Amino acid sequence: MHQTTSTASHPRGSLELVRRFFANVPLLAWFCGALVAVILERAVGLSMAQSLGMPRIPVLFGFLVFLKQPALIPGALGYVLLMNILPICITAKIGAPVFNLVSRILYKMPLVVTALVHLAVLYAVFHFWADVNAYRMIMLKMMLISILLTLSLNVINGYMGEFSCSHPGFMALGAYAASLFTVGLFVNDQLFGPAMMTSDYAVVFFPLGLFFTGLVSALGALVIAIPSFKTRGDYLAIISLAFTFIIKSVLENLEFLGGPRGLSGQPDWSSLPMVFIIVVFGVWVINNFVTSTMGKALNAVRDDEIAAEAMTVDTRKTKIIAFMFAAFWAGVAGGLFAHVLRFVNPSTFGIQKLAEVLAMVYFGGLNSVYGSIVGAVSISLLGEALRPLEILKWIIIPLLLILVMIFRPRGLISFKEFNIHNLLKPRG
Amino acid sequence: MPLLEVSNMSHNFGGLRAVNEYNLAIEPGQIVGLIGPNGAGKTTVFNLITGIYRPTEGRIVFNGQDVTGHAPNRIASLGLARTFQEMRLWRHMTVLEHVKMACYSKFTYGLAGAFLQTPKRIREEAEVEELAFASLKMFGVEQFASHWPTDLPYGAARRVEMARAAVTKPKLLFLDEPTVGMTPEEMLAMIEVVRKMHETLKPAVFLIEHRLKVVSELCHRVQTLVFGQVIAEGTPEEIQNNPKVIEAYLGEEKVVA
Amino acid sequence: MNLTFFFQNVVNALQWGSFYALIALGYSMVYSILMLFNFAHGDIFMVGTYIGFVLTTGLVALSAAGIVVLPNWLILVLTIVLAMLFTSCLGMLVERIGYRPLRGAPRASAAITGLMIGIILQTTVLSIMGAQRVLYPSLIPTTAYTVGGVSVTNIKIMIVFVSIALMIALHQFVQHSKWGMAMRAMAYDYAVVPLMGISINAIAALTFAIGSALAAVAGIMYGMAYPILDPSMGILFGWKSFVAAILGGRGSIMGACIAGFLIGFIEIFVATIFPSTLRDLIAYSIILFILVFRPHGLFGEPYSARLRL
Amino acid sequence: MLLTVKNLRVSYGKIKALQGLDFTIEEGEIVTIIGANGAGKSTTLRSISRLEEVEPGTVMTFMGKDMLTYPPEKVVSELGISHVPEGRRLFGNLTVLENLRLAAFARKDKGMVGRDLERVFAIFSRLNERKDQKAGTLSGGEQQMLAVGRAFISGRQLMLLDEPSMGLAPLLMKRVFESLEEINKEGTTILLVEQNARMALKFARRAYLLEAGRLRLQGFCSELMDHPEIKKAYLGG
Amino acid sequence: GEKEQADAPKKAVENVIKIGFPIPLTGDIPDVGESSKNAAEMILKQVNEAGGLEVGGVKYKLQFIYDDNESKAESAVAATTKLITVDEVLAIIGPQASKQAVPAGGVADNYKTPMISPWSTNPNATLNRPYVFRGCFLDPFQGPVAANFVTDEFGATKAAVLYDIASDYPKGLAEYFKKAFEELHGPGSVVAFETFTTKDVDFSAQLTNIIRANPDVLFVPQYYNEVPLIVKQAGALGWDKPIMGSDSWGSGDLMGLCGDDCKGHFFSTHYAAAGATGATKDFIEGYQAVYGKTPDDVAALTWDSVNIMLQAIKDTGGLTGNLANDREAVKNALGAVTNFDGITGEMTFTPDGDPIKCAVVVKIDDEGQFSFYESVCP
Ligand SMILES: Nc1ncnc2c1ncn2[C@@H]1O[C@H](COP(=O)(O)OP(=O)(O)OP(=O)(O)O)[C@@H](O)[C@H]1O
Ligand SMILES: Nc1ncnc2c1ncn2[C@@H]1O[C@H](COP(=O)(O)OP(=O)(O)OP(=O)(O)O)[C@@H](O)[C@H]1O
Ligand SMILES: [Mg+2]
Ligand SMILES: [Mg+2]
Repeated sequence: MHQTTSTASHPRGSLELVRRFFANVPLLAWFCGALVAVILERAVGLSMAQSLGMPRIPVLFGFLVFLKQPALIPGALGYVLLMNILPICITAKIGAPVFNLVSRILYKMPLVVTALVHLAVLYAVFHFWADVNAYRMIMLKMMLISILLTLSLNVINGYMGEFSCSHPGFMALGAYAASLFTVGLFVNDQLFGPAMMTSDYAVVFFPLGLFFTGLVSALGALVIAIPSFKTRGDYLAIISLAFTFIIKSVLENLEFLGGPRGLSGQPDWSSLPMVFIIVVFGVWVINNFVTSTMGKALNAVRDDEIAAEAMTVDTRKTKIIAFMFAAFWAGVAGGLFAHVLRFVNPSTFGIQKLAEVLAMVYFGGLNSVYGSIVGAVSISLLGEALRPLEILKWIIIPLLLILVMIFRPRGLISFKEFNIHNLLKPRG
Repeated sequence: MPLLEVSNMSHNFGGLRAVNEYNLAIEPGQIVGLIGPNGAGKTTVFNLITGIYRPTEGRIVFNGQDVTGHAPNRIASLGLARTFQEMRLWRHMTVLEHVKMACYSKFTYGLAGAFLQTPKRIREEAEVEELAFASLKMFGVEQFASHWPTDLPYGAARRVEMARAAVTKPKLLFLDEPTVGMTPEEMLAMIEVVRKMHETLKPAVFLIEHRLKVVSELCHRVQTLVFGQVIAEGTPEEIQNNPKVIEAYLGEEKVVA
Repeated sequence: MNLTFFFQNVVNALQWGSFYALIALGYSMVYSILMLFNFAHGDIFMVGTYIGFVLTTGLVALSAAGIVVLPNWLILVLTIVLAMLFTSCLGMLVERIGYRPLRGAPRASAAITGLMIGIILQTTVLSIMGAQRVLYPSLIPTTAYTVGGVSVTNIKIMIVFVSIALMIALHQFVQHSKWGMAMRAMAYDYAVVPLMGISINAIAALTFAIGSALAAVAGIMYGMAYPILDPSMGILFGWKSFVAAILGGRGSIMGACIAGFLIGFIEIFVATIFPSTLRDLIAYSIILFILVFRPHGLFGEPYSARLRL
Repeated sequence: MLLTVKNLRVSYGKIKALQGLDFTIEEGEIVTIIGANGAGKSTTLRSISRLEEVEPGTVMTFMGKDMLTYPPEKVVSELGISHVPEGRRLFGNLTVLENLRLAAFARKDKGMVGRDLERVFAIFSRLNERKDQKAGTLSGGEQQMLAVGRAFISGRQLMLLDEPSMGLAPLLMKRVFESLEEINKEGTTILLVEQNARMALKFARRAYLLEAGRLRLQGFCSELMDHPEIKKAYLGG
Repeated sequence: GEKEQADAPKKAVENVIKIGFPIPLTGDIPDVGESSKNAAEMILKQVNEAGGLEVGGVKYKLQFIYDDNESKAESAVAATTKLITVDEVLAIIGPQASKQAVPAGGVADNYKTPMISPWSTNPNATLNRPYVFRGCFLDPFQGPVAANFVTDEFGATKAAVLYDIASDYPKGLAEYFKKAFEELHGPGSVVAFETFTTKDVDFSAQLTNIIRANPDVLFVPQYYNEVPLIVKQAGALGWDKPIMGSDSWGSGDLMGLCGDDCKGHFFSTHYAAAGATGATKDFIEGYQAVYGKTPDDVAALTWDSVNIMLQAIKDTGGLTGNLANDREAVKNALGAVTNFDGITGEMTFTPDGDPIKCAVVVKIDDEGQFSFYESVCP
């Protein structure tokens, strides 16, 4: 017993050293460091890659290279070190005093301003990173969308503690509703005829459309919310599973939506800024909700419904709001998803999708906004990075998840609140 | 007019008549005790009045309003708070959040406030937080505000439960065996806590206890329930000397402490 | 609807439902005792089928080569016994590796683990057997009998009979044997089971062994009725038996079995009466409605946990 | 010595619940461990039942056998140590009778089980009336009787009782203690954990006082009863 | 060896043609991916062993990059994007199933990269996408072929159809068959139009309905792995009339899975394996020799699609090394291919990128061989 603790303390010790070394680095510095790194990559990435023996910039932090061309591993590692890790760390550490100063000034301003500045830098990082390659772009969009999806499922499965299997259904509702809106109104298309409106104002219409899309999903959520008054747990899981299958079957039967063939021809409106803004807004709203007492009522209902009722919590209202709210964002995510793929069909929204979101939620951590972000990002990155392994990937990812479940049954980062103030504050 | 009036309430579990023709009237500010052997139906009476079970027969009027068969949260928002025999704290909420949660019906910021950081929400959350702290202080557990209930000592957890019930300044407070599992010392402290709370907030209290010491120290009036039926009602002294009570509950020799 | 046609569909539904019932039995066994969603069950069933396939093919080949000449019925019996054995070992292994470390964890975590174990099993079979389908060798020649216009095969009769017999046997076991009693106790509160002198690990392993052995039987029956196997065939059955086990009611083995048959009947009759495109839509709507109006399943007990005393 | 415990240490993560207890129990004795909430009383019982992993250095022998080599179920079935856990922990989905039957799961002497069942029903006649009711729907007091009855059947060498008086009405409490006395007379050694120190001290022969995971006092009950510290903190003045 | 490898890519950069295959190696239809890969690997080996592909007098080594699309639309999009923008392939072969081919086609068209989906029948895959082609004939052609055949051959006036509603290909084909048959015999002549869902294994309810409707023939446009179950179950329920299938029956595995039950039935397809001659025969034999089984329709169509793509590359007359120009040239060359002589028939692309090719009707004879019965050309 003593031995294990002493061996375990060694890596923790060095990690602790690293942590302490960077203790005075505020978030802004990290973001700016990343910005420097991506800009540097744009400027000299290609020549750097070539001088390290690679034909082009490694897109996924070298992962694809590691798995496909072992001979290039040293090059890829060197690239990641020189182009990603070092610029970030050096900028962050050296610039820390300056960034702390800026942070301090920002911190005195209203939170909105501070947050917007950080987000703007973050967006710039994303933009430059993804701009290098279209593959990065599509991955990034998918990743952002899965954050929204995961977080919305976490509202039900984590915060309210139900095992809901209805998310593919909500997502399908959103994906189809949004497609119907854009394809029907803005696109010349065989199914719905010529465009009724011009797409000049996509920036306005698309978010608006997504809002209605979300409402459609939210209405669909009533099918599950109402039975949830009387039943919980396993039975509700089945009700929600049935919901998913019903939605899928309805879509297969609706000829005017393309039936099993699906619907294509969505305009290319899920641009990076659009996805970024909507996802950030969604995360902000969900975070607001779960930190309010009204949102905490979900936890109360989960942990002890009787006690919640006895403490004046309106459990029915709480459940309805939770389901509709989660469905709303799942629907929005579905709408974005449909416009990234520019194609939807019913079989996308089946058991496989369910397993995927469930994995993201439980991997990342229940009852935690952080957790959902970590879960969505790591599972989608892993899924993409391990693609070259083909079948082996489907052993590695499940094994990883099993290990996480065994050692952290509630996920990597569970029951941890997202504290914006703490995050944005200067550190020295 | 009594604050709470229960008339002819009965309840069956399947074939078992757990509560039979039960009557009760509590005046504002009064402390009423309910004693009786295990399985007499005391907790069931609580659950019936607070709306967790719906009575098979009978009528419950609280604060002039018929609440028979109403949902628990509606009854609670009218000003009836309670604690539970086995503590029912929420596992993954901090102590402060527990107490804030009990003010759920006080929030008026609506969905807009829940989703967006409206000024109204920020103000209301802050107000309630203050209330919550005050309540925690009254029960002497404010130092645990950011703890999770699983980290609390037993006595503190019981007090948190009471702080949670009392934060809304209820008109009527139900306490189900507040001193169960306590050492005599802790029990005495608890009696003081309840007394102090009663002096400040002046709620009516309805209290289940097995410890006669608690009952006789606190209660103005005591009911004895046996097999779902009230067999005696009166002041603590009367009850302790009532032969029926002695036979069914106390045992032949008097147990005082 | 004319009568022959109706009875033909009843026969069809009985056979189809008996698979749901059989697989739901094994699922429900684990589910109602360890209270965990064993999402790997469908894939254990799949592995059971493949084990049956390998055994039968092997034994038939041995026979054909004249090394050990066995009559077909003996091959069948041997296959069943050995497949049950191997599959229950697999089940116990899954329990040991995937679920035992998660005993104290939330049930949903175990569900995720199950899901992942399922994927691993599937991937493993896929990489061993290859992507192409395999044909389950037929040991008993299918004979079709026609009774009053209704066509029944010997295999159908056998399957229905086996599943009903297993259901009764299992129900008796769980309700009346001391092992069954221990299992039910474990379902309620596993942590104090050792205080009764009962080993938790033994009961959990036994539960998985029985559940998986049932899956093997189901797999072999399946192979005989629908002889084309592919590694992903377990998914659908896994989820359907999940539905059946819960529709039947928490903790009710009988309920799971009956719900399995019910789902079979719903699917067959919906496909018969309505345009078959609407089958899933209507079938799942019916299931949804049943659960809305019987929130605790067909035979489940209402939440007694509503009030802890 | 029936049970000898030396240097018992248990911790939950960082919390050191027990920090080196030494105590003994003689055959046929009634011994009680008293102490405030969270002192570690339940933990002590749980480690005797092997439900809690003890830290290295702990020695526990029962009738000369090293207990640490036994898994929890064998402690019951082979050593005959039964345990009435805190909070009763009945199998709520089983009937009263099934709960009792289950307690006999690993017993070798099947013939005697019937007699013991009758004995339980004789001691707690209330249980006899509710034989086929699900244990989960019994009232608190009824549940406590069943829990004691269950332990009575599962092991008869040493019975560990964790706060049997919790939530019991005075009359019933007396009834339960009377029956425990009877059980003890029939040869079962009893280790009782109680918060109700007055009751416990009256009932037991010897007592240990536990405070924050350490033994504070020990001795015969008759002496401890007059100990000023105990009087003040545990007997209510 | 390591040093060589590290140097290799640089030197070879000019002399390699890369083609990307976003195919389903895991997920719902791994067998489809496997067949595609098998066929592609055969070509790769052949061409590279012969020193490479000669384009405009220069020999190019072929490099095929397979990326798993997991049978998911979103993965197909990601994989195709990766192949085009990261691996910088010249052209794409795949994805196979429509639910991946439709969105992936969008990507290919966006990046102006020629793509052939060997197996997708959904019109949307190629519609208004000049860079996207397909290798198989479309439902509007095959449906009437089957309808005409059953009318002429069996004198059928009433037909039944059983198909998978959740799958693109069977559904389209079933509908076109129905349309064609009802044009011939009047509305209502398709007396039973029954469906099931992907992965179903029990068809007894549908077959009972079909048998009750008493049609003359049953049309089953399903995959070879579902056909045996359907045929066997139909037999057990007393069906003894002919069953007509589609090109998706055409796999060597069919008989292995179906045994005697499938003998005597017919299906329309691209080529008849029994008695095949020339290139077709070579392909079948070569495939059998390497993989130990007869190729299925996916393999055959992939084979043709790759070859037609290589043909188009050759037809460009020379690659410039500028990827965008080369892709454009290949696309133009693909559109200009006429009467390409593939093993699945002669192919010419319509302006939409769909092939015009002939179909054959094959009978499964008593030896279990797919023997030529008749040929139908558009
Ligand atoms: N949900 C239920 N279903 C069936 N019977 C129940 C249920 N809840 C309680 N009972 C029965 O009703 C009777 C009264 O129980 P109750 O919990 O009200 O007793 P109590 O007076 O609070 O006892 P204690 O002091 O032991 O807590 C008991 O006999 C109990 O078995
Ligand atoms: N499962 C556990 N995890 C973490 N800490 C625990 C656990 N169980 C007990 N503890 C801690 O160990 C200490 C001793 O607990 P124990 O339950 O043995 O006390 P006790 O004397 O029986 O108290 P009570 O009178 O409340 O039953 C306490 O501080 C408690 O918080
Ligand atoms: Mg009670
Ligand atoms: Mg204790």
